[in-house]
Formats: sequence, C-alpha cells, structure tokens
Amino acid sequence: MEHFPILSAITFLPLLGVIIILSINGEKEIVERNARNAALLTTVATFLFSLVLWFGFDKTTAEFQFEEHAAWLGGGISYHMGIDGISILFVLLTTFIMPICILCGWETIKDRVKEYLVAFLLLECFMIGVFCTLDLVLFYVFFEAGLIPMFLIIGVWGGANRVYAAYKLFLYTLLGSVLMLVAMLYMYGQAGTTDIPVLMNYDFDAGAQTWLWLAFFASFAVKMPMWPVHTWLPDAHVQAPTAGSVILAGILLKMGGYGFLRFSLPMFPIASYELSWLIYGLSCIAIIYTSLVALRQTDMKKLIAYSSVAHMGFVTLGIFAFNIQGIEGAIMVMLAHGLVASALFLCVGVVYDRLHTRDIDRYGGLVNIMPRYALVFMIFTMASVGLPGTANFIGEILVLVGIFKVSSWVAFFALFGVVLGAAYMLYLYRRVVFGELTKDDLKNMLDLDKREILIFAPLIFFTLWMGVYPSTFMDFIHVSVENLNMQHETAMSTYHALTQTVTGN
Amino acid sequence: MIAAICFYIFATILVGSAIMVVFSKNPVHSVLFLILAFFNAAGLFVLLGAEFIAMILVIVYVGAVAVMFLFVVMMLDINFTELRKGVQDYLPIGLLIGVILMVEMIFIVGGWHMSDGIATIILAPTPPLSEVTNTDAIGRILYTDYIYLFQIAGLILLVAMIGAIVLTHRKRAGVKKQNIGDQVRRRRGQAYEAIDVKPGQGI
Amino acid sequence: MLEQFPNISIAYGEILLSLGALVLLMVGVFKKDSVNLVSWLSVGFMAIALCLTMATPTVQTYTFSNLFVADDFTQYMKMLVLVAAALAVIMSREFFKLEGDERFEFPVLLVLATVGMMVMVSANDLMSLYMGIELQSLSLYVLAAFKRDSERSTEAGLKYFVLGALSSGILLYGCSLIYGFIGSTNFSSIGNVISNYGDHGAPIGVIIGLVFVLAGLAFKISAVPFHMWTPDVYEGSQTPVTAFFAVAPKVAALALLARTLYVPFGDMSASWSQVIIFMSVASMILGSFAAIMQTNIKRLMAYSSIGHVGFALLGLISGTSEGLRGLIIYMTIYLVMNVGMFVCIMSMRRKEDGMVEDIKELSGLAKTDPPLAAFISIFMFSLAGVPPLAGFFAKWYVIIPIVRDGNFILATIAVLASVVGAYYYIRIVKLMYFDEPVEKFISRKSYPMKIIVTLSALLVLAFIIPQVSNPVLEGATAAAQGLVSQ
Amino acid sequence: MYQTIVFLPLIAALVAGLFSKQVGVRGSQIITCGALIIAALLSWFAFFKVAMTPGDHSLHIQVLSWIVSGDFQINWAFQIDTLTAVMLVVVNTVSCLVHIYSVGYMSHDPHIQRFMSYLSLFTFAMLMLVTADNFVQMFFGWEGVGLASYLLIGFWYKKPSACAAAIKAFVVNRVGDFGFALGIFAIFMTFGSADFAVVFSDVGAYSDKTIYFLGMELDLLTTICILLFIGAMGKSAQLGLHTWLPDAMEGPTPVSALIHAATMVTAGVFMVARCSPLFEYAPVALDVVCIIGASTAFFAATVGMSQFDIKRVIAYSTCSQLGYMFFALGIGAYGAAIFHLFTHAFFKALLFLGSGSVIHASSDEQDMRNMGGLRKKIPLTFWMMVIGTLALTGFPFFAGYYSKDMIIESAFAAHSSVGSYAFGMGVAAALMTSFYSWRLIFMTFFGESRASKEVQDHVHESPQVMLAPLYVLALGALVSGFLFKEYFVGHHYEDFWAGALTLVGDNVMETAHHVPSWVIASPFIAMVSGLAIAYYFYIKRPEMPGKFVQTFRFLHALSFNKWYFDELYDVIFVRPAMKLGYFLWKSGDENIIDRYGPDGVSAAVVRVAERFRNLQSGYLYHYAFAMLIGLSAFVTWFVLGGQ
Amino acid sequence: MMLEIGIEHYLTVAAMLFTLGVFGIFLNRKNVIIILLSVELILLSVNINLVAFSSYMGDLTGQIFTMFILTVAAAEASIGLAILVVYFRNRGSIAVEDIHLMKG
Repeated sequence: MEHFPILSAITFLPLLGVIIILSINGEKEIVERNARNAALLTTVATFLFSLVLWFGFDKTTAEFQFEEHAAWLGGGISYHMGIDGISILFVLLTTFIMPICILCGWETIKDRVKEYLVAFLLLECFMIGVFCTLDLVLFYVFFEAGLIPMFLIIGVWGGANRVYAAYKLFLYTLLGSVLMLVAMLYMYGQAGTTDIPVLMNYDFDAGAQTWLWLAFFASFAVKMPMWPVHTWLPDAHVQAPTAGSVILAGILLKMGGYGFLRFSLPMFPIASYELSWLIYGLSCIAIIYTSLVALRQTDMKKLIAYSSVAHMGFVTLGIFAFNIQGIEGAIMVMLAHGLVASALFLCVGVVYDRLHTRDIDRYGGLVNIMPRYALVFMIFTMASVGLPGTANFIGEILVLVGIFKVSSWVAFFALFGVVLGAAYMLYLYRRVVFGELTKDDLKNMLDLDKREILIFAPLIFFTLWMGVYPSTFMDFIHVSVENLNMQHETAMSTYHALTQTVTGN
Repeated sequence: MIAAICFYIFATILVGSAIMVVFSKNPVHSVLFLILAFFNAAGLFVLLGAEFIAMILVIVYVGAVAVMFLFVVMMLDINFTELRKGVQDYLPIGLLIGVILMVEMIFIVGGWHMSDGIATIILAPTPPLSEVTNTDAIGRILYTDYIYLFQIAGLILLVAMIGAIVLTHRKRAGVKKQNIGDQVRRRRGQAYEAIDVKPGQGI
Repeated sequence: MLEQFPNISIAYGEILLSLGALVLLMVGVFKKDSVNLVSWLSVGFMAIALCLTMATPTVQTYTFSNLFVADDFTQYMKMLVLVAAALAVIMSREFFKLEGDERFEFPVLLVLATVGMMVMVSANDLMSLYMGIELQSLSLYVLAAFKRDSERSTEAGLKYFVLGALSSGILLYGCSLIYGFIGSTNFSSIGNVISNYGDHGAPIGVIIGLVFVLAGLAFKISAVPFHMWTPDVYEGSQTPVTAFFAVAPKVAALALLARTLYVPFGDMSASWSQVIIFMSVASMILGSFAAIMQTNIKRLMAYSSIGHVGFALLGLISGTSEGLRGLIIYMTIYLVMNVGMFVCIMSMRRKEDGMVEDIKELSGLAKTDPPLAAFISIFMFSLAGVPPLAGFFAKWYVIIPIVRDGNFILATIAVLASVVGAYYYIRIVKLMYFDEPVEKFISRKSYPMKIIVTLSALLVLAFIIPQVSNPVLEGATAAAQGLVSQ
Repeated sequence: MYQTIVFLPLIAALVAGLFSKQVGVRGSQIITCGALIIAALLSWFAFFKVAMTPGDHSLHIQVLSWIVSGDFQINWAFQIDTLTAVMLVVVNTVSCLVHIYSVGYMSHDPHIQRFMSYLSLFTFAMLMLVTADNFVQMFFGWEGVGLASYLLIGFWYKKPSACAAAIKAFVVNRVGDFGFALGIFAIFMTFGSADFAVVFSDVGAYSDKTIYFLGMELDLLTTICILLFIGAMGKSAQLGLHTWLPDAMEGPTPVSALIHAATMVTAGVFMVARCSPLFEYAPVALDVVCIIGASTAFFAATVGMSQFDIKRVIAYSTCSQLGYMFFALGIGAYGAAIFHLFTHAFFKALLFLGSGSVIHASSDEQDMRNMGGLRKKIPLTFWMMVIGTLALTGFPFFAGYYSKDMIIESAFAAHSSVGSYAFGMGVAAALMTSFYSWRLIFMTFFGESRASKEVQDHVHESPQVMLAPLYVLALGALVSGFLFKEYFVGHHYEDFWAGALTLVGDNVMETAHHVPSWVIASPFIAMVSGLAIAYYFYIKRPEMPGKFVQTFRFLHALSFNKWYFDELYDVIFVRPAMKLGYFLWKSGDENIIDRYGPDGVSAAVVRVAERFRNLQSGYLYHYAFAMLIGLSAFVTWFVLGGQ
Repeated sequence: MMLEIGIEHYLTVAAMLFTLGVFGIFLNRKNVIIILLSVELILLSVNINLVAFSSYMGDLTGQIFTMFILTVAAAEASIGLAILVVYFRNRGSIAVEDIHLMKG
C-alpha cells in the first residue's frame, strides 16, 4: 500500500463511532447525550476526512483514484476500493448529509437513542461503501447491507403503519437485488473476476447482455424507484422518521442511478442501447403519473415522495440519453435532489416535530408565525420546481438537452413534469404556509431554532452554489463522463458495424 | 422340479401371510402371520442355499423379535373392537400408486443379468460347498473382513439396549422391592417404635 | 485368518468415542449424580476425537477391507460433526438442569450417534453406509422421544421412528438392487463398473437402485418430499435435541450423500442430478413458503432447515469440486448460525411457564433484553442471506457453480426462494423490535452458553473479513478436492 | 457599470430581505430605492451611450462560466446593445418609480421590507433577462421574474384568491416555458450552442433544414420560432395563455404597474425582438405571431369593456396592448413594437399607479361600481389618469399616438393577408380601447359617488411620495413618443438600433410612412368614436349600459366572463388533472400496482404458505404417502425416461 | 417355463413383499404395531433380494449384508416397541389416526 487507505478510512470510520456508542454505559440521559455527541462527532469527522478526497482528487483523468487492493475471498474477488468522477460526489454527498441527519433527530428521538444512532452510523458505512467499492461482491454486500439498518430505522422509529412500510421496503428491494445477484454470479462465471474496472472492459455476449441488463435493471429500478415499482417509496417515506426520509431520499435513491451509471451503461452498452426504449417509456410514465398523483396527496411526505419518483424519472432519462449532457445532467439531478429532497423532508420534519401530523389540511398560514421557516421552505420548493439558479435546474436542463437530442417526444413528455411539478409543489406550499392562520393548535408553533437553522443553512448554501456556479462540482465529473460516453460510443459503433455486416450478408 | 414346487408353495404362503399381516383386524393375528411369513422366507433361503441365514431368521426373528411383538401387543392390551375404521377415501389412489411401483420394480428386476466382469469385483466369492459349509464360509469372513461392521452392529445393539431402558424403565412409586443391603443393615432401633399411648386417646 | 491387521490409525477418533461411550455408560450407571461429569467427559472425548481426527494424515487412506475411507473431506466433515455434537452436549447442560430432568444417557446416546455419523462420513461401502445410518438413527429415535412423559416428545419419537424405518427400508432395497446389478457393495468397485458402462449407460436396475438410495438419504437430510417428519420432530423434541438434529445429522448425511454421488456414481451424474435438482428446488420452495405460517419457533427452524438443505443441495448439482466446496462452506456457516440461534431459543424461558416456543413471546424483546434481541437479529438476517453476514456468502458459494453451468432458472428460483424466506426471518426481527414487549424472559445464562452465542454471532458477523473466511474457504477447497479427486 | 446596474438590485433585495430586522422599515426602503435610483440613472446613461450615440456600441461582458457540459457551454454574460439599453431604461425607470411609490402605497403594510425586497429581486431577474447573451441565461431571468411575480402576486398571502392567482401565474407561465425550453433544446441541437451570437450568425445556413419533431418532419426554424413564441405567449399573456394576467391583479398595485404592465409581460416581446434574426428566417412563425397578437389585441379589448374591477380593466388593456406589440413583431415592425413597449411602459405604469392612488384614496375599493365623482376629491390623481388615458388611447401627440398608430399603419403597409387582419383587429381594438379607457375615467371620476358614506369621508389625495412618480411617468407619457419616434421607427432607425434588430425583407415602417391618409386617420377616428360612445353611455345616458346589456345579453356575457377561458381551462385541464391524479393514486397505485404487485404477491405467498401448511396434516400415513409418491414419481420418471 | 425357477422369481416375491410393507405403512389407520410389522416385511423383502443375488452371483457379501440387516432390524424393533410403549403410556392409544398432536 503506497498511500494511506483513505477510502477505507472514510467507509469504516462510522463503525468506530458504533463501537464507541455501544461502549457507553450509565444513566439514561448521560448515555443519550454522549451517544449523540459521539455520533455527531463521528459523522463530522467522516465528512472532514472525505474533504481530503475533494482536494486530492485529480480532475484530469478518468482513472480510478485512491485505489486500494487487498486480498479478500480469492478467486478474482478482492477488496478493491476506488473512486472516479462519477462516484466522488456521491461519497461527499453522503458524508455531508449524515451530520445533518444526526442533528435533525437530536431532540425528537427519545426512544432507544443508542440503537438509533448505531443504525445510522452503520447505514453511513454501507452507503459510503457502495459508492467507493470497485468489486461486484463488495458492492452487493454494501448495497444489501444498507437494508438492515433502514429496515430497523423505519420499523422502530417510524409512524403508525411502519411495519408494512418496513416490510415493503425490505422485501421489494431485496427481490430486485437478488436478481442482480444472479447476474453478478454469471458475470463472475464468465469473466472470472468481480473487479469492476475489469468488467467494464469485458465484452459480454450481446445476447447475454440483455438478460444481465434486465437483472441489474430489476434491482436499480426498484431502488430508484421507477414506475411501476415505486410504490414502496411513498410508504417508506411516510412512515420513516425524518432522518430516515432524508437518508432515503438523499442517498439511498441515488444508488439506483449510480448503479445504472456504474454497471448497466459501461458493462452492457448494447443492451442499454437496445432497451433504452423501456427506460424512456417508464420514465415518462413515471414523470407524468407520479406528478399527477402528487397533486392529490394530502400527506406532505407522500407528496414529496411522489415528487422524488418524478425526479428520478429525469435521472434515468438522462443516463440513457447516452450523451454527455444527459449523463452529467443525471448526476446533477441526483446531487441536487439529494440536497433538495432531503431539505424538503427536513422541512416537513420541522412542522411534524411541533404538531405531530403530516396532514396538509392540518396546516395553513404558517408564514404568519414562522417567517424563517416559510423562507426556507420557499427556497426548497422553488429548487424542487427547478427554478434556474438552483441546483435542480442545472440537472434538469442538461437532462432535457441530452434527451432532446435522442427523442423530442421523450423531452416533450418529460417537460410535463416541469409544469406539473410547479403545480403540485406550489399547491403544497400554499396549503401549508400561506393563508390565514386559523387553526388554534398552530398558533403556538415556534419558528426555526438555532439547531434547525444550522441544519438548513448548509443545504441552502450548496443548493444555490450548485445552481449558480455548478462548475465547482461538475469539473469533477467531466472527464469520467466523457470517458464513459466515449466507451459507449465505441461499443456502439462496433455493434452497429457488426449488425450491418450481418444484415449485409 | 421339486425345488420349483417348493418355491411356489413357500412364495405363495409368504405373500399370502404378508397380506394377512397388513390386513388382518387383530394385531395378534398379524404377528402370528408375520411369524408364518418368516418361516416361509426361511424356506426360500434354504432353497437359495443360505442355510445359516435361514436358521438365524427362524431363531432370532421368530424366537425373539416376533415374540417381543406379541408380548408388547398383549401388554398394551388394546381393545381392538373399539378402534375406528378410518374412511379409506384415498385407498384407490394409494393402491394405484403402490401397484405401479410394484410393477415397475418387477419390471426392473426382471431385467437382471450378471454384471460384466463380475468375477473381478466380487469381494467374497462363495467357496464351493464341498469344501466349506455356508456357516463356515460366513464365519470366515464375518470376523475378518467385516470386523468393522461387526463392531458397529454391537454398538447398535448397545444403543437399542440403552434406548429401551432409558425410555421404558422407570422407578414406580409404591412398588415393593427387596433390597438385601437395607435389610442387612437394619438395626433394631429402626424396626419398632415405642409409643406412649395415653389412656382414652388411642394412637 | 488375520493375514493383516487392519490399519486402525485413521479410525482412532471413532474407536476412542466408541470406547468412550462404554466408559461413560459405566460412569453413569455406577456413580450417582454423575450427569455433569458424564456430560463434560463426553465433551472431552469428542474434543480428543476431534484432535485425533485432525491429526490423521490427509492422504486418502482405506482400511477395514475398504469399508472405511479417510481423506480431507472426511476430516473436515467429521470436524463439523464433532463440533456440532460437542456444542449440543454443552447446550443441553443448562437446559436439563432447568428442566430438572437430568439423565446421563443423553450424552451417552449423543456420543453413540456421533460415532454413527462419523461412520457415515467415512463410509466407503453400502454396508458401512447402512450401519452408520442405523447407528445414528437409532440413537436419534431415542433422543427424539427422550422426554418420555411428554406427549409431544413421544409422538415426535414415534413419527420419526416409523418414517425413519420406512426410509431405511427404501434405502436398503436400493442397496440390494445396486448390489444385484453391479455385483458389489464397495464404492470403489461400483465406481469402476459404472465407468466401464460407457455410452449405453448403467442398467436401469442400477439407476433405480440409486433412486431408492437417494430417497433414503433424502429422508435423513429432510429434503422434500421426504421431509414430512422434520417439523413435527423438531417441535416435539426437547430443544437441545432439536439443536442437535438441526445440524450434525444433516452434515453427516450430506457428506454421505456427496460421497455416494461423487465417488461410486460420479459417472451417472446426468441421472441423479435430475433427482437432486428436483429435491433442491422443492425443498427451497417449501422451506420458504411453509415457514411463513408458523408460530412455533422450533417448527419455524425446521422449515428453515428444509429450505437450507435445498440450498446446500444446489452445491451437488454441478458435480464439480467447486459445487462441493459450496456445499461444505454452506454447511459450515449453517452450523454456526444454527448453533447460535438455538442457544437463543433456549433462552426463551420464563419462571412460571418454563420453556416457551411461540414466536409471539419474542415481542418487544429489544426492550426487555436488547443483547438477546441483537443476537437473534444477527442470526435471522444471516439465515435470510442478507449481506454482509455469513449466510449471504453461504448462498453465494453454492449458487456460483449453478450459474457457471448456465442454469439460470435454477439460480433465479433459489434467490427468489431466499426472498420469500427473508419474509419470515425478518418477521422475527419485526416482532422483537417493532412490537410492544411482553413479559421478560429470565435472563440466567451460563458462561458456556454466553460464549457459544457470542462466538457464533461474531463468526457470522466477521465472515466477511478474510482472516475469518479464508480458513473456511481453504479447508473447504481442500476437502472438496479430496473427494472429487477419487 | 453594467454589473452595477444588474447586481445592485440583487444586493438591495438580499439586504432588505435577509436582514429585515436589522435594517428596519425605513432602512429597507432607503436601500432598495437608493439602489434603484442609482441603477435607473446608470441605465439612462447607458442608453445614451449605447443607443443615442451614433455607431455600434454594443458590448459583451463575460462574468462567470455557468453550465459546462460537453459542448453545452453556458456563461453568465451580458450582451449590451440598443435593445438591451432600451429595456434597461424601461425596467429601471419604472422599477425605480414603483419603488418610490411603494414607500407611500405600502406604508400601512406590516411586511414592507419583504415587499421592497421582492420588488428589487424582481428587478434583478428582469435585468438578467434583458441583458442575457444566451438563451439559458435568458431563461434564468425568465423564470426569475416568474418567481418574483409569484411572490408578489401572493404577497397578501392571507387572501386565498391571491394565493390562487400566484400559483396560476406561475403554472401558466410554466406552460409557456414548456415551449420555450423545447425551443432552447432545439436551438442547441441545431446550432450546438445557445449563445445569441453563435445562433444568430449561423442562422442563415439552416433556413431550409427540417427537424424531426414529435414524429413530424417540420421546417427547422419555423418549429424553433414557434416554440420560442409559445414561451413569449405565456409571459406576455397572449391569447390562450393570458388567463393569469387579470388574476394577477390580486397583488398590490405597484406590482401590477411594474410587473404586469411595464416590464415582465413585455419580456415576450423583447424575446421575439431579440430573436428577430431567427424569426426573419421563419415567415410562417411570424405570421403566427401576428395572428395571435392581433387576436389578443381584439379579444382583450372586448373583455376590458365589461369589467368593473378598475385594475382588471387596465390588465385587459395591457393584454390588448401586448397584442399590438406582437402583431407589430409579426409583420416585421420590430422597431415599432419596441417603441410601443417603451411608451406603453410609461403610460400603463402611470395608469396603474394612478388607479392605485384611486384605490388608496377610496379605502382599498377596486370595484368601479362603488366609485364615482372622485374628480374633485383627488384632482391630481384624476389628471394623471387622464394623461395616461390619452396616451393609451392614442390621442395625438401623446406617447401612444406615435407608437400605436405606427403599428397600425405598418400592419396595413405589410400588404399581406395577415397584415390586413392585424390592421382590422388593431383598429377595432383601438376603438374599444378608447371606449373602456374613458369608461373607466367616467365611472371613477365623474357622476355621483356610489361609495358608502364612511368611505367617502375618508377619500383623500395620496401623499407626495406616491404622486411624484406619477408626475415623472406622466411626463414620459406626454413626451416619450414625440422625443424618441425618430430613433425607434423613424429616420435614425439604422443608427439607433445598430444591428440589434435584424430585418431581412423590406422595412414596413418605411412604407408605413406612405400609406393612404384614411389609414392614418382610422385609429384616430376609432379613438374619437370610442370616447364618444363612452361619453354617451356613462355621462349622458347612464342607464344605457344596462339596456345595452339587456339587449345583447350573449355578447355581454361572453365579454364579462372573459370568453369563458377560465371555465374552459378548468374543465379541460385542471379538473381532469385533479381527477386523473386521484384516479392514478387510488386506482393505479393502490388498486392495481399495490394490489397486484407487492400486496398481491405477498397475499399469494401467504395463500400458498397456508396450503403448504395444510399439507403437513400431522398424520403418519400422509407423511408416508408423500414419501411414496415422491419415490414412485422418481422411479416412474426414470423407467419411462430411461427407455 | 414356469418351473424353471430363476432369480426373477425371488426378486418378484421380494418386490411384492416390499409393496405390501409399504401398503401396511400408509394404508393402515388402526394400529401402530401393524406399521412396525410392515417394516419387518420390507426388511424381509430386502433380505430375500440380497440372498437371491448372493446366491446367483456366488458372492457371500449379500448374505453378510443380510445378517447385519437382521441384527439392526432386531435393534430397531426393540427401540420401536419401546417408543410405542412410552407413547401408549402418555396417550392411552396407539391408533394411527390419533397421532397428530403436532401438525401444520
């Protein structure tokens, strides 16, 4: 090992926090306080550590960086970590969101605090692992392992119907990913290795690609989630505690998109191309369908959950536009959604903490007593709508530009989402924030406190920064995406040449 | 010719008594038919030239196992008339499947022929009867080549013994047992007790 | 005619245990209140037997007129058997003490059963196969009915016995057919004859004989459709007995099955793999589905074990050493998970009720007994095959060869079954973590139990670490190679 | 300098908004007004430098890179040419005046800082729009003004109608943006860039190309232009996408003056003018622009005649005037369109602010039926309104006279069928404009007061801080036409625009100077007739309107109900969307996907599990039977298969 | 020729016995003892098979095997009966139909 194993350090640092928290004993209150502090410190330390990646990253190469190799299971399966332009931002997003998550449950979680924090730290470890690993098996391990803490977070600290939601999340995603597992096994059998960089350059048989692609699709489509396998998401979001929703929306959903970028596109270029119609169809349906459904929601979280599905539709469209704009746009949408949807769930959490309901009808006129909250909520509502100057806009316009090159129809349908998005988000905002303050129980609600402002400030800052000067972030991804795109084009040209000679004969 | 006749007699009675084992109403009859079946099977063994096995079958089985069955049947003292007759609603399908199995098995064994190169792989060829008897031949290999299995058979019997004891043996309260040691150790002071009986109260 | 004294050095383990059983019996009979002594002695014997087994050279050796074989494979599998048996004895201590039903025959029978299993593992002849199975089974029949004043326990024993006898009959009939059509009962000879058949294949009599033998063995590993006894026996037997049933006999029977299929009948894999595929698929499906409705934790574990056997059988299908390696790894991990889980199950005890077995009693355990809940969840997630726990790797290694053979449908069925299975495993987690607590269990646990459960949980958790998994992987590879190279 | 012009309002907005507590009411007013005054002065300076000085003074200022993705490269950059300079002047002047006016108008509002902040924010967005050097930045401003408009319309968030109007404005604009965005994508795909400079210089090469769009093979530039125009329609409230504008009057009146009269709604006009190089190569698109514009001019005027809300009347008037601008664009009279935009900004802002003064005077009453006779009580406001009306109706030598008549004449001069249509519509609209404008004056200021006693007692003239902007605007309404006519559409045309507008064919504004005299006279006649009718109806015979309504019940209903556009949209779009949403949620997600998906599968699993459990009957003979069946099956399989 | 007694005859008898034994196990509802007897029948059929093969192949192994089977069968019978006895003590019945305390 020539250099310090920074990726492993970042990935497993949260486990250190887990051990520390587990070793805290004593009086309940002191334990809880110490555990919270320990968790916060751990996540902040992880974030600070991850900044090393930010500064040490070489933006001029598409190679994997900070690579680590170690023997693991043998037989072509090794412990291989590394990041490139596509994954680095996801790692940073994760480490960035985590302290916010810990903070947002600071006062509201009173029950089984230790376990709660342990679950989150475990989750952080697994999530970072997903984005850092360069080995299929390791990826699958991290990918699946995250389900356990998430299952517990929803099930233990969730809402009334939490059991159903937790089950749905667990089994749905498990079902999707076991099919991926079969595909992974096949790839292992074919290539004799599970090393991702090697597999990216491995030419899988065109016929097999279709099946492999579909198997991976099953997993990522559920994770994304794409229509019609999206129904677990609203349930999970509604029932999860605020921090759980934040993680779910902020990071877990990104795993699907990341998976498409990391596996489907480079490893199965032909199948990706041949089956892109499926993606387009499902994404367009998702965008319009879920937007319409969101329009009618009465539960704040459910509404935002449905909007997430619609936004993820943009991600899949972008990825399968097969051009630089589309892919970079998809990444940007994911990052932006990671910030904005998280923030929106936090916004819901703020009022939920005070009134313990997410029913939109129970609110109204909050601006009268919570002006700061109204402002924050407005900023993120607008960001969610994709207003230029916010992070979402960058992603959406790039995706749309990219997809328009492929098909004007798809762009046309996707744009419906933009219109409807404005409708449902503003409708939500109006019902919650605007209007006369008539309901008695609302009158005592307090505006954002220091902790909450501390939570939102960085989110607002990055949302706007990303919207005004996205180059800071996009510079990381250019080379990798160009490389990805070039590889895809090469694969496609050989494929087309092949099919032409076949038909020519 | 005689062998054939004997075979048919034995075989017929064997199968017939086997049927009776299964279908007779009284379990005591079943056990008795089983004994009959064993006798006939022993007859078949003799026809096949396996006298020792035939003897063992009669002595061990009829003498021990079958009698044990009889013993248990009688000990349990079940009132047979009260046993309900189950509705044999799936008897036809059961019979059908059983018969199919039987036909297949007969068909299969009907295709028997001596394996190729059998002489090379036979582990314990039967020595000519003129030189050693069947019992002698078995004895020669049972304690040499098959000592291993013989010992395991011993262990199996040990298990059977332990099992039977551990399951059925129990100390019953109220059962009077003679313990000579106790009797010998008994002292006078334990044999009687002097009670001062107050007048008018009794013991 | 002792022309040559048999080489008993490779059978020291078995010999020691057999003699040990007699010693234990003596001690038990003639020394009063010696249950504790007998138990720990038996553990000691098993430990020594383990050492003896591990000490034998791993070169493939035959002895006792080729009735007995020792190689890497037998060594590894015997290790599993002995570990499982020893743990079962240790686990039984606390249980019987609390039940107030201590009998020295338990460890004695367990030792005898273990000898039977070792004979099975080392069998190189249909006769030693049969004798090993019977020695094991007869002990197990007794153990199943060990609580003789309990209706459930005796019913379990009766069912197990009747069906076991039937399966022995089937097995024997198969043996007789093979003997008749091949001319020998020795595995090596059978293998030679079958390899000589060449293109036109083995006669139908041999095939059907093999089918009968497979049916008999399938009963021992409780593969569908010969599994019917399993839930009832698991439920009815006392918990330490169930814990023992769930692991050791399965390991031994699977080892025997593997040897039977790979060595004498290796050239007939086209025939038997169909049977194995059927049994494997049916077991996985039935194990997953039927467990869903269960309310008794031991019954649930029974169906779980049926499902796991289905997975383990996947390793045999490909007929390669890689597949066999998968099976060995699977059984190793299965052993660890099950032992740990049964320790947890034995903690389900209340003062007034004694042992409770309804899974509803686990409700809210995370609040009343967090460590126990954590342990159970670890085992449950692992049994469900969720990474990064060991159960995932077990499945991974048995499915790889299947996929490599291009048998995607089978692999897909397997993973789907595992999802269905996950449903009932996480139901337990749900009960413990999401539901309101019921009355506490008494939390008296002896040190050995604590050590066992902690150790197995750690192993399950840490299997992902190469330092932990590599010994298993290497051992399994060597063992698989040891068998396949014959 | 230009950075200052653009960013000063932003800084003011941020300061006033985020530090509202620290700066206080007065502070926020000083900051925002001060910033805007500076910006306005600077923009006049810029205007003189860029536009009025002969020679090409257009500038290109790069600030920062924005979106870089492959060949999609967008910068934050300013393009300053005459067109921009004109817009800067319009935006900053009106905005500055509105800011000052608001100090008075909003003095009783509890959220003054917020209001001032929004106003400045709006100004910033509008400035970004007009200074953009590429389509995406323009889109930024485009959406930014939409946001500010949304915020300002919904400023009085307690009023449900205001909130609804705000959402409506935003969403309808989004519909327009739908087209705009598609247009941008098509431009990028075609030209490989979204910079104006690149696109406009390459446009000639694509004049006959086609594009495969939505399954149809269409003319490339026509498609692009129509898509862009859809965006313009949304922002500029053209027929079909106009429904938000009247509702937007729910916002405070200064907002209406600034956003919904002078600046934002003209963004569409600006955009089409900016894209004149594109439109010039797409004659079909120009025809569409012309027809839509003319129809809007006519339609909005008809509606304006029957409204009673004083601000709605002016709103429809705005709509109508925007129609004029568009059909001017459609016939190629870009200069005339911008000229009208320029003059319109003054007199329409004047009218709005004047009406605000009226509303302010009559205790927030907006319904003209409850007014009347205010002339004597608020004379200054009255005279300001009259000046505005004169300018609007095109009374000679007022601003509107030059610009509107120029448009109508150019329409005739175009000598095309769409031009003739526009001419006809324009004249008719002029008549109606005159009618409803005077109707407003008469109903508000003449006759007897119809207000309640209490209100009457409180009627008072507005403070100087509100009147001062009116004076400035009135001055503009008086002289801007006269002063700038030669520059915008007259002899200094070439020098003035300096290539900011592109014209491929003949300049219709040249020929417009040589049209027959009846054509020149017709708008004037229309104006006078409108005045006469209004006078007859509302001064002479006040009972006539009622009778007229009785007689032409259908026409009146059509006009009064705005041609039922809102109802129509409600039926076609809003309700189906809501219903569909509900249907997809309940039937789609819950009843189909969940029911047959996860829930269905799990139920099926449980059913199967139940069946499996029943198999395990507990009976020995069943168990044995199962084993036997398994065995027989295997044996049969091999016996049959082995043959 | 019927009178030529070949190995097939023996094997057929064995097959019939085997089937009868199986029948005895799953067709009988009355009495567990019948089941135990049926098991003996099955073992008997196996023994006939083995002895017949042994005799016709001239190999003693089959007879040795038979001996072990007999031994085991005896052990098996004793354990079976022991279990039966304890079961009877608990339930007071050995009717096969009654043995379904555990199911599902």
